[in-house]
Amino acid sequence: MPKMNMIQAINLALHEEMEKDETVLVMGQDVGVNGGVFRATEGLSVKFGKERAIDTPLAESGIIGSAIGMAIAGLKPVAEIQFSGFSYLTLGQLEGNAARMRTRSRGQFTCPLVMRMPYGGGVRALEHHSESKETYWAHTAGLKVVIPSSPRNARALLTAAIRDPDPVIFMEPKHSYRAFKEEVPEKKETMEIGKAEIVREGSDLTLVSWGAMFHLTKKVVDQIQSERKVSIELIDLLTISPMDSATINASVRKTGRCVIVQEAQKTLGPASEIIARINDEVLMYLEAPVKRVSGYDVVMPYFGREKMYLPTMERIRRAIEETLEF
Amino acid sequence: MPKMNMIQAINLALHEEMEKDETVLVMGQDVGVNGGVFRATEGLSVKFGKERAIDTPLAESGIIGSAIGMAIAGLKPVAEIQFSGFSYLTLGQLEGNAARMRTRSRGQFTCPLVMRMPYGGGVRALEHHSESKETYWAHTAGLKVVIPSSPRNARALLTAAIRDPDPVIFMEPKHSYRAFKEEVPEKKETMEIGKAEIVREGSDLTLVSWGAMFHLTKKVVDQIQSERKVSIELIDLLTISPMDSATINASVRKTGRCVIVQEAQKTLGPASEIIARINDEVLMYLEAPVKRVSGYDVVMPYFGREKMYLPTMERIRRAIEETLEF
Amino acid sequence: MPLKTIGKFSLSYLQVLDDKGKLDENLEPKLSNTELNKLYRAMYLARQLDSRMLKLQRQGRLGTIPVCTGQEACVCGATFALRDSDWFVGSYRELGGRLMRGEPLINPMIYYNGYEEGSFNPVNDRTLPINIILGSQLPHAVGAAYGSRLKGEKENASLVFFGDGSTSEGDFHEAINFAAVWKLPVVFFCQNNQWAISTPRANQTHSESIAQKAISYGIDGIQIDGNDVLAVYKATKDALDRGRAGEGPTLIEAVTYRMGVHTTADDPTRYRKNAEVEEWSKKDPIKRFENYLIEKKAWSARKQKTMEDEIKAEIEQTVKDFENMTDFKPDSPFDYLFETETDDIKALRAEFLNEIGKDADNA
Amino acid sequence: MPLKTIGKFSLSYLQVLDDKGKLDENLEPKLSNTELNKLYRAMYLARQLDSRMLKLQRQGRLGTIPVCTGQEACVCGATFALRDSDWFVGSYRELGGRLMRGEPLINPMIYYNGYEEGSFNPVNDRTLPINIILGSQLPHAVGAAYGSRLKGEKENASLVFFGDGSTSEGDFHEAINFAAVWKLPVVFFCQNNQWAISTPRANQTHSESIAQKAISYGIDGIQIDGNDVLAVYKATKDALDRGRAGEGPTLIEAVTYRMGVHTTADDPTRYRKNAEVEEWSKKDPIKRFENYLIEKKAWSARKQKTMEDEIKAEIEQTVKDFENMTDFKPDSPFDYLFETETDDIKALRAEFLNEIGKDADNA
Ligand SMILES: Cc1ncc(C[n+]2csc(CCOP(=O)(O)OP(=O)(O)O)c2C)c(N)n1
Ligand SMILES: Cc1ncc(C[n+]2csc(CCOP(=O)(O)OP(=O)(O)O)c2C)c(N)n1
Ligand SMILES: [Mg+2]
Ligand SMILES: [Mg+2]
Repeated sequence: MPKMNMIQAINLALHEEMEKDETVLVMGQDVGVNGGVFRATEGLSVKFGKERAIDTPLAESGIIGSAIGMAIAGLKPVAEIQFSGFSYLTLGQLEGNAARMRTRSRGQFTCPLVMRMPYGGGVRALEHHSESKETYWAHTAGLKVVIPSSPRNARALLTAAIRDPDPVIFMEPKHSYRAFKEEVPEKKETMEIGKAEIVREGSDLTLVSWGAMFHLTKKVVDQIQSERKVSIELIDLLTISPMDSATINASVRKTGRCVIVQEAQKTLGPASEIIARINDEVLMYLEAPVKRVSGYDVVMPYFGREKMYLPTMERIRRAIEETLEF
Repeated sequence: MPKMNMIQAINLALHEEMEKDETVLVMGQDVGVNGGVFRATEGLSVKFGKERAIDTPLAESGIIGSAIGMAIAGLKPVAEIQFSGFSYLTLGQLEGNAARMRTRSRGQFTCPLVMRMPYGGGVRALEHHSESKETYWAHTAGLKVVIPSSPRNARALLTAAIRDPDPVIFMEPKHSYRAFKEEVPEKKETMEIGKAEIVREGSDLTLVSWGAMFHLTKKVVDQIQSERKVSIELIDLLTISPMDSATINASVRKTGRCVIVQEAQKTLGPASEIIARINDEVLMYLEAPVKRVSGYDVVMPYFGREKMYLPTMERIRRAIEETLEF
Repeated sequence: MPLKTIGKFSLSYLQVLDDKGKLDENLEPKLSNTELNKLYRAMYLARQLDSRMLKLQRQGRLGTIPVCTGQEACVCGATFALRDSDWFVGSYRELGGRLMRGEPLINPMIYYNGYEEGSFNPVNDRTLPINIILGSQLPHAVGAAYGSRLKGEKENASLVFFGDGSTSEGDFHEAINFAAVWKLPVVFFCQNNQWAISTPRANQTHSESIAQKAISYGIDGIQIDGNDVLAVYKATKDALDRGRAGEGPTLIEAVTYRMGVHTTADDPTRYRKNAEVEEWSKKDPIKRFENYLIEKKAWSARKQKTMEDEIKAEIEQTVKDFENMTDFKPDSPFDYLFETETDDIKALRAEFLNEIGKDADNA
Repeated sequence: MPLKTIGKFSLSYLQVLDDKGKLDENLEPKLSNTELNKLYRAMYLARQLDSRMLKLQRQGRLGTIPVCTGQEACVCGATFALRDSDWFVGSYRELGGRLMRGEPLINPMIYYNGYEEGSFNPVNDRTLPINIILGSQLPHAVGAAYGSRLKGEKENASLVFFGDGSTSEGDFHEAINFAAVWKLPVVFFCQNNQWAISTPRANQTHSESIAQKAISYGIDGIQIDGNDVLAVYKATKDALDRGRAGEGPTLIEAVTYRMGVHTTADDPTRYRKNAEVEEWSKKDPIKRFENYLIEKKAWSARKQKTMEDEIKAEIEQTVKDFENMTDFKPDSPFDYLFETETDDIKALRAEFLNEIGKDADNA
């Protein structure tokens, strides 16, 4: 099994699916000749031609709008938005058309498209290059929202997203693009969209996280567990919508305590929905309030201050400790 | 005190503020000569001229983008988006610029603009004319989100929104536009943005709602209270962001039970955040899970089925009863 | 010369049959009488259905409807140039064209009565449903044409309709730019009916014509008499042919007029003069075409009478069928959210069915 | 004639000083030697600061920076035509212009070191900060011009910069259309530097020029040699004058070249040929302008030397000041969210300060 980083794993999934299914194509700004600004689409234009690795003009709504048309015509476009901060320009097309085409046409037309994009902070990038706005998409019925956390699950989930018959927003934690390598099976692999993964079982506290925050969280858990006897159940959410509250709630029912770590701003970030669903189903099992470690409700600062505004290991640790001791 | 409906009250606030402050103007599709498709801007173009009641070309991003420029130049544009379903085209400008201009320029430039728009269901309108997507804006730090529920508070809150030195999204429950009349004081009146209103005090259960749902909720409360001895505290949220969780939480601390009624889809609607904040502060006072009565996580159907997909009095009643009896 | 001219562009206007009934035989499209009759019938049917639906609406049996009266030459003439395998991408003011694509007469009634069932075209699966987000349909036409080409269906073109107002949207610009760069067979058909609700064409854009916007993308553009169905057919056919031949997209501006209300929620007396409407009524596309056919001996009073009776009967039968429709599955929004029902949706559907079962209001 | 020509448009190209140094005296703008020297100095300063910042970036002392080398004639020439009371609305590739608007040299260093403090121009409050959402700045320029006009400052115009790539965005279209309908004094200045990251101009749009897009809005458009600062100044000045006289907006396409990387995160060898870069280096705008000044006896080797020394010293002093800067208030994002702190923000700020107080990582 070759070791690779997340960018390579994404690139692999794209290669595999384009090889397997000639209706799959990639499109976006600089995805062709240049191979994408992060090199996620490297090599595709040489291998599959410019008609299937399309360098588009610079227009996000046009990219997604024409991807919708392609999907309607039977293609499976994988559109890259260069940074998620530019994806808000596509909300009109996605909410107004992609998410609704199946409903509107009673199944006559569907939109099996993927919108891929790097999101999140931590790479010292310019303004608009560090936001985590998964809520916009998760609050849009008709879209699925997937966030991988590792090379292996990135490859498997992207494969699943491409094969999915409905529109999928695929948000890639850019901080994790080259952060570490992992073994990725030679054999094609998919994972079910809509399932959280219990990465480590535990009985004292449930920890939910996703994307780049998952690693930070895991590190803290490792530290704490090496220091004291406590058993933490670690969940990687993987799909934001549809949300796998069954897995989370079963865990909370067992542990009675829960901490959620998200990069998104606090108000109406995914953690709010997780808490609401805990409230719906397992409130009476809670022994402490669910704790959110999240971004603040401010405009994400330029990168000089960015680190202070992202969850830190210290903040996660304190949240865990306070929740355990509540 | 004259009695008027919500459209008249909005029209009044616009007249008053344009009279008082010559930097205030209205702009949008059909807001001038035609007085707006709901007549909210009726008479303004005759009274204040076409330069201050601007019929714009048909382009939402252009409307908000140029409103941002006007605001930077010292005007106070009140931009109308004809229906909230078309406002998603402005997310790029609002998230990318309006919400950030103060932060970006360290206060050198500000965006005192208002984006007004009718939202919500119940008027048998075409596709895209019935959504409740306050979450998109409330999840965008730097924006305030206000939803009036009656003629009087619509007039007072719109006045406050226009005077606010920061961008305000003003969502008007179109179902309430002409639903009823109310006395609106002759004297100018404002209300503080960011404050919920306890419309009726109570001790057994807290009911939170806003917009058109507030009236449905109030009717149910009236019915229930006429039938049995129960004391319900009824809260009209009025501002979605910043959210007045202090008022809600103080109420829940007292009642121990809470029901929230929203038109928005369930996942990541404002109720999720209300629940998360109850969890943060007063979890241990809860005697029952907080109940959400909300839209479903589906694409809002065309109007033939719409009524079934909006909260009904029956659903609200059952939620209250189940919560009381929990 | 340092201040030199580096580009020259010109813009043409096409009219085949003018409002006085004068025909330019050189430009006359070669259509058989059968074809001409079919086209005429389509225009006539659209007009009748429109006015019948307007009545239904006024009686409270339909919701808000847009009215297409006066624009029949545009939608029918352009659609007539299309093949079934081409993409028809519309907005909401193409009733006649949609019917030509095989949409059952009952569909618009179902649609404007608030049910998605009216959006499904059982006959042609390359006709996109009504799209209300103005301008947002343009990129779909572009993508669909791209899709067909990539799949080897190189002859398939797209025809996309939109109004003068919609040309102001960013998606108009982005879509045409993409189509031009990709050299796709897309015909961008603007029904310039002079108004976008209350906004007159002159306040929508400062250019002398909409057709000249083609220059911005380096593509062909033409302005045509949109009430002259022969011009509409010819311009669209030529544009489609050029597109199929690999010569890229065309922007057609069809100059026409919205004879009625914007929608039944609108009151045009607030913003436009009756005199203007009267002036345009003299240019009626159906009347003009009828005269041409009679002149050509391709039509007669007798044929007219037969057709009128047939269409009337057909429409009245449809109204009856419509009024007898009751079977709208309450939970179908759950059916069409995703191909495979998620656990969330399964649970919500159960909740929904439980609610409406209990709830007398909705039974 | 039913197929008749209804519009004719033409497009001009302006060059005052060609790449061989040949001057068209009829077109030469009337600028004093002092003015010319000032303009030359601005261009030179921008070039030097750019290359100094590039070094800082390569040493890891700055984050990602865009490089403006080769485009100095565009930004400096156009800005030179502006009054202080006019609106300067930029994207991110206008370093020279921003400095001319009084921005301290240290600002771009602070900005590219990741602090909003670098976005604040203490000298001119009609210079909008760097805007990264491509195309989104165009409507701001339109609104600002509208604002000035409504407030009675009728002479105030807007100058807005953007790249060739940005012309594909919907906001480009919407903004120019609004400005044209409103007849506002806005100069839309496109720095067509041939590339949008890896996308060449020819793949961005199918039109022969960007200037011809003006025709789409019924406004003036002109293509100019963007490496000829005299042409840039003249075209911009003329456009501003027309705008102030109530003649509406102008679209200027300045043909120039991005000599360096897109940003320091980019590797242009992946997508463009070195030969192309070499070809363009012969058209260097600073060199060309210097020769003109020397020819005109408005400049000398001695002056050059003095200026170089001064600028070098100024930049080095700035780098020192920059490296000594430490005072970045951690919680300033809370200060600038709203004018009045909300309860929510007050609580979050307290939480934040508490966190960073406890957290050694961030101390
Ligand atoms: C994006 C968007 N903005 C606004 C509207 C509201 N609206 C519906 S029709 C209309 C006018 C459309 O004018 P035009 O494009 O000329 O088409 P016409 O109605 O004349 O056929 C407006 C503003 C909409 N449907 N979509
Ligand atoms: C809306 C938006 N989409 C994408 C990007 C990412 N991006 C940054 S610069 C760039 C290319 C810009 O090209 P151009 O407009 O020609 O300006 P130049 O960089 O050549 O000066 C892209 C795609 C962005 N900043 N904003
Ligand atoms: Mg129109
Ligand atoms: Mg460029």
